Amino acid sequence: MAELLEIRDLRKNFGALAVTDGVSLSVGEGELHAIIGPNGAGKTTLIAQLSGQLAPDGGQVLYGGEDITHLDMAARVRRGLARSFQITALLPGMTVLENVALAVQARSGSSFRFWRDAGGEEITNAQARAALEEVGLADRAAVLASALSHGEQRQLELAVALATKPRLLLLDEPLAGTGGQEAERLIALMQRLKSRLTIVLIEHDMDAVFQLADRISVLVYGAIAATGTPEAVRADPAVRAAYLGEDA
Amino acid sequence: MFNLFLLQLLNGAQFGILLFLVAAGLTLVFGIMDFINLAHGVLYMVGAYLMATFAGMTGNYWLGLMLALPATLIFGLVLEFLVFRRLYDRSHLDQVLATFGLILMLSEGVRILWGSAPLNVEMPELLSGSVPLAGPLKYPVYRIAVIAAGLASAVGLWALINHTRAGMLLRAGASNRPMVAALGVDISRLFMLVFAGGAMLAGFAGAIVAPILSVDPGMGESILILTFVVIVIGGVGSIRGAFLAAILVGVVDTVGRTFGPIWLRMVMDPSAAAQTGRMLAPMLVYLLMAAVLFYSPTGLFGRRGAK
Amino acid sequence: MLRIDSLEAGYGAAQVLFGVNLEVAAGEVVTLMGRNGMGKTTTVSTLFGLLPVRAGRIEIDGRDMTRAGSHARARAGLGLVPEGRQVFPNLTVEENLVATARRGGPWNLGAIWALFPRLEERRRNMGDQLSGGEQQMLAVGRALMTNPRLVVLDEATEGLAPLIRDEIWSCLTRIRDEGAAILVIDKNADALSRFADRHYVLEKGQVVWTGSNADLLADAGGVKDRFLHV
Amino acid sequence: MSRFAPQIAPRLKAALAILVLMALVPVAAHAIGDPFLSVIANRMLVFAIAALSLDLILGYGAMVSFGHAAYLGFGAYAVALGARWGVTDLLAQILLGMVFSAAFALVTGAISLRTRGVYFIMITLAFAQMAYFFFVSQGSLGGDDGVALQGRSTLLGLSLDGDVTLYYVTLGALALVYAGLYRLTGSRFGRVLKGTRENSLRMQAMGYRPFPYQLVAYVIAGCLCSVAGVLLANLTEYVSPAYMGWHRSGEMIVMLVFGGIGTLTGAMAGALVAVGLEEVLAAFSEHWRLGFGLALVLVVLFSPEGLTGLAKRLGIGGKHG
Amino acid sequence: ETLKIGILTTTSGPPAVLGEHARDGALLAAEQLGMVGGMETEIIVVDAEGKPDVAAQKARELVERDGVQFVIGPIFSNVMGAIAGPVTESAFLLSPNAGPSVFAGENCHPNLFGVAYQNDQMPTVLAKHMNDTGVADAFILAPNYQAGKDSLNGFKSVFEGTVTSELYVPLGQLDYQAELAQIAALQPSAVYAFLPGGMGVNFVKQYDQAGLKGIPLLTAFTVDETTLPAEQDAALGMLSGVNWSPSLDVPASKEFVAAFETKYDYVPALYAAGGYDSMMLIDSAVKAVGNVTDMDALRSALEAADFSSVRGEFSFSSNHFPVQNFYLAEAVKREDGKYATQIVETVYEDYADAYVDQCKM
Ligand SMILES: Nc1ncnc2c1ncn2[C@@H]1O[C@H](COP(=O)(O)OP(=O)(O)OP(=O)(O)O)[C@@H](O)[C@H]1O
Ligand SMILES: Nc1ncnc2c1ncn2[C@@H]1O[C@H](COP(=O)(O)OP(=O)(O)OP(=O)(O)O)[C@@H](O)[C@H]1O
Ligand SMILES: [Mg+2]
Ligand SMILES: [Mg+2]
Repeated sequence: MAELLEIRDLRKNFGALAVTDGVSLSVGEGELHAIIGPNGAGKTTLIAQLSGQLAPDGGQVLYGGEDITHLDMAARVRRGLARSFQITALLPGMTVLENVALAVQARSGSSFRFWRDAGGEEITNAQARAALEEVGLADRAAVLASALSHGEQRQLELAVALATKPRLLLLDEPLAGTGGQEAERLIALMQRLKSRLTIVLIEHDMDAVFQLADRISVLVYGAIAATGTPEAVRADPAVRAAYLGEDA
Repeated sequence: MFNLFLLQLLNGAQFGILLFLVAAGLTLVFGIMDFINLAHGVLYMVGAYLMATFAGMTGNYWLGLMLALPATLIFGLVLEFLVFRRLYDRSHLDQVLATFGLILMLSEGVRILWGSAPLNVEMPELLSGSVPLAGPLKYPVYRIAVIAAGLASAVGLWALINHTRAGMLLRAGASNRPMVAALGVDISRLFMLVFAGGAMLAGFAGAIVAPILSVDPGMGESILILTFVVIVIGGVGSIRGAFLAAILVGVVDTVGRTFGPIWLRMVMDPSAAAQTGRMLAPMLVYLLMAAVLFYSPTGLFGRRGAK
Repeated sequence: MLRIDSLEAGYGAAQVLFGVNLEVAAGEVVTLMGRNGMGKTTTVSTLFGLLPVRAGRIEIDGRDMTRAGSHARARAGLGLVPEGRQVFPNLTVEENLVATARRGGPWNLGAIWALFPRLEERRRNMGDQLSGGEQQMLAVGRALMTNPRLVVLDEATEGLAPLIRDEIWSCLTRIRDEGAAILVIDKNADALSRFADRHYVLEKGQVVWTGSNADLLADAGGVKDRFLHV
Repeated sequence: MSRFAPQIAPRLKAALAILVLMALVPVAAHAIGDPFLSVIANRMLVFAIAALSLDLILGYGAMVSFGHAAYLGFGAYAVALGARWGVTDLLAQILLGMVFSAAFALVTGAISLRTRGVYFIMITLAFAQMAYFFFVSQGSLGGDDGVALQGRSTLLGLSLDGDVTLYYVTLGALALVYAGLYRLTGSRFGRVLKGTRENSLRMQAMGYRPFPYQLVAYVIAGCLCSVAGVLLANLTEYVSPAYMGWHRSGEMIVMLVFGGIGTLTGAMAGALVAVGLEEVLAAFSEHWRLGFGLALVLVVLFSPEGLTGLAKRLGIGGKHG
Repeated sequence: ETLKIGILTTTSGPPAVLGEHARDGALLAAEQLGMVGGMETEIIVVDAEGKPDVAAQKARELVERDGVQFVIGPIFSNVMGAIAGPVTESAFLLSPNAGPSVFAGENCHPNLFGVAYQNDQMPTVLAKHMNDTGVADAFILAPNYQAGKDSLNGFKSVFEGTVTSELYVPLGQLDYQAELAQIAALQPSAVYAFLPGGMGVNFVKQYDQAGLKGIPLLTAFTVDETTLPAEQDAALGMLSGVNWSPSLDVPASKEFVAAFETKYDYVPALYAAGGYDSMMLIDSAVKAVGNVTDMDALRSALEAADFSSVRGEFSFSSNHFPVQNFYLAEAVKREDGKYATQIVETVYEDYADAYVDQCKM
């Protein structure tokens, strides 16, 4: 398996707190790599550094062999690296379709077009609808994003990430706030996506993690405590004590 | 020369404290409650006019002050009841529009009631002397009282905001009012009281400066922008920031105005220096603000990610 | 202690609740279930006065609270862990906890620190400088600090690590044992069925099923399939 | 063609109705024997252009500029300087004004865009005040007193001395600006701008760099506002720094919010009504500010989206006002 | 045929007080006259709002729509620039206050009359007084705008002593501690200041409070009946240059002041006198001509200035700006407790401004 993402000794401090404390990790092309760990372990912060939202204090991020440590978010997205947010970040005053269409637009030609009606771009809209279809929000396309229920917003969050046509998808708790049927649907979606692209998945829903992940890394206090197959990680007593609890 | 420079530094600082005194009510309402109140200037003006009226009526400064303060408080309560409480949850722009409307109404109201000519407020006997200061310059005792009032409001506000539960609730309410209410706090009442308190502080400032500044229908507008500048340079929501910014503005304005032309003359010929100096002097405060925000986009002590 | 009667509410032109009936007795754990967008959060918001009641009635301890202000309802004994955390970003962790705290029960700072040691480590952090899960803990802690007699938790375990989630469940059991009532909304139906007394299922703004825990476990009427798809 | 066409059309219709109505003003004014009405209405049109330009950044880009009047001033001074340099053609002066404005907006915008929210409000104010004081200190341009123009500009040889001619030229400019902004806000660029208004972080995570879009919008808004300045100078035949003080910037925001931000028709209507209302009230009483202020307060309290909201409630202008 | 007169001054917003004086003065004259110029009279009062563009439009409205033959106004020189053009095209503009030098010089206009004074004259009055009393050195300051610069330049053109320091303060400045410190440090023989409106009030009060009254403060447009209600005792004894003061010993003036105070209950300042005289001037011209259509005749009649001015002797130079006496006035508290300026000395007699030669008309 060729490595698509390689993290070398990444470091980030907030004041005295080492949130990312020398993380090294590699994710192969096509792999679904889950990152789990206690709350506040630094998972989201790690994603933020991979996506370019935060600048690391030290270390390197390689993507497809290229050093992207100092690229900004937009440049990384253009290289096919997309993320979803744990704390929902949408465009509340725009419709669900527009939310996704904007993501499509970002990857299809220049946005410095001042005259033609963007709402009428059929190709863009079609791609956006396809992404909505995948997450199960197609019938909500014309609703304002702010009028979605929390769970629906979580679904939209994923649709937007998908619409940027990523090669590497960084998902920060995509299942949080969705339950029952919707959760199953999203798990099935990730199962399908697995064959098409590489995914780094942060999730506290252990059923989903063990079902989906090829490999799992456990992050504790900013450092990788264990990496391995789902079975190995589940069996690791340290992981059980620090994170899973007894009944997992 | 050096003595004069020190003296001007002091003058700048005292002007800064005076600015802070006027801005104090606004730090509460704008800085903490996150409400853009353009009408702060007219509240300040109303305070001064009430002071002029009551002091004139009673013939006594202190009695006038004792009457003017509750009067501005009541005025603040009435305004809050009629207008402001409907605006807390609205956008900044709605607040701008409404308070702009209030400026027009209140300043016209003041003109109708009191006329356009400036009014006088007699200084109290107790504070009217002056103390000798460097050389022939005497320093008015009243100004020392103004400085004391400014410092007192700074300390008082700082303690209120950072070290009382009311302060916490205010900050919490500014970011998410419904949530505070849902946790069992009558945030509307708190906001009402604090708003009225802010109005009273504005009125207090107006009443205090009335004996040294002109009480006229333009007094609120001329200082309005400066008070916002002070708060923004300091960083919205920071009392400490507002206080330091006020002093900074006072010093830069005063020292730049008096020494700018001299310094410019060192680098260019006198007539060009005079010309440039004259152009730059009124810009100083704005240059300062632009520079601060350039290097620190949320002011000196503003919170990262804050609005 | 709580009775909701034919409650109707909505946003702007859109009505969301169409006559919700719900009751919670003292010392009882009740769940509100339903798929995304069925009106669970809307019910909670209306209960707390964050949305106006369009029709129907809300009673707390037999007192009509339909038109009361949010704070009055909370003071009547309701505590809220809102959906989406909604911690105060510009307050420190500790300030978040004490700002709205009320005495008169077992919960104080020490008890919260004991429940969530992680929060104590971060006590000087601002609310928005917390991880998602830490914010969630803070939201739970903040509600507990008001020492409520009825705790309403809207997706309170979202984003929490399994261990912490278990902590919260056992904590809720403790609260219940101390005599408080609980109304809980959670995606984690299995955990709920472990300690809840009764359940309500919402579908399109109406209660379509209600029953005891035993009914749910026995899946009387195929609730899970029909309304929850689990 | 567009999915959103049915929603947008009523808004466009309302705008067309307004423009047609305004086109009839000189005719009506003549009919009722009060040709001066068109001079008053001309001022309304000028500020409608200014308000529209501000709406692009404020309404669509959430960049609340408290210094927009500076561009009104640049336009006006372009006329004064143009006339001095022998450039009397309106189009050339507009070009000149746009060059000044673009240069100023590019530099100050790039700096201002480092900040957000109220900080942005205040830094734009700072730059506009610097521009204001710059012109106040220019003795050769009359400084604070301003300069009277020798006459109005010409448009491709056509004299604009006639009030009605100038009126229709202004109306034409307004229509063009409206049409341009209408297309722009519906275009890809406009969508990105709106997206940045809603959530800049989200836009970055989609692959956009907000800065260039915001800056370009800022420059465009400045340039368009300078057109209003050029026309204002022609209308008053006088140019003064008073056109660019913070009061003016504030009034422009007020007009816009009064009409309802984020909809072009609202911006246009806001300026027209606000300027017209001032005119009417001032004719009644020297205390007109009382009434004007009251009108503003009432609109905010009872119609959250300004006139647009009012129109919506009365069922005019469709869902999106 | 009716006589139509527009009064266009800023009567709203913060700086309204000067405009109100001028307006009230003009209206008082009209009321006393009943029929101004012996004709049916219509007076239209409009507010310039202090905004040049608004004023320009209002001016055109007056002239083009209402068809006024005369406009009395404005107060502020930036408004003057905006309305001079539109008004003088077809009507006469009579300024009760503002008179920037360009309008007395190169931009003088046959239809424009500066009824009050030319701005630069006032500072020269004080400079001459200083020369006369042997003041060797003076500290001068003014706000940083056109009128301020003109004022200080006017002063310097006449003052024979040395100017120890020439300061420009930002317009609208509130606190003068820094300037007062410099004055105290330099100990000049006298101070000249031009600080109109609220600035003047602040400066005068603070000057007094800093204990600097030992150094004579001579001002123009800084201590007058519009600011004295606020300055009160702080200004007592301060000297200013005036072309008229309520104390002027001229019968017409005495009558005017008495009538004015009865009607409006405040002491008129020289702006009120300017407004009053403007109306009286119109009256005289229209009476002389007998109609309002013959512009040339009206112009000649205006130039003749054949009316009883509250200033006594009064005539126009060829540039339509006055030739009149200028006085030194002291701020006093009158017996009725009100504050006013009182003439102490005539500084110039029949003084014309310096721009006459530049005016070609
Ligand atoms: N602010 C809003 N404006 C308009 N409609 C809204 C708003 N919030 C929610 N809705 C709508 O109300 C309905 C119910 O939403 P609610 O949030 O109560 O659902 P929920 O049951 O809590 O769902 P979830 O499990 O996803 O949180 C949804 O259809 C949603 O689209
Ligand atoms: N801006 C900040 N300043 C200071 N500390 C911060 C800041 N942002 C995050 N932290 C701290 O860094 C730690 C890691 O946060 P992060 O969001 O990465 O955790 P996480 O692993 O994603 O947790 P969760 O599972 O709860 O989402 C937390 O303890 C948090 O309090
Ligand atoms: Mg996280
Ligand atoms: Mg919900």
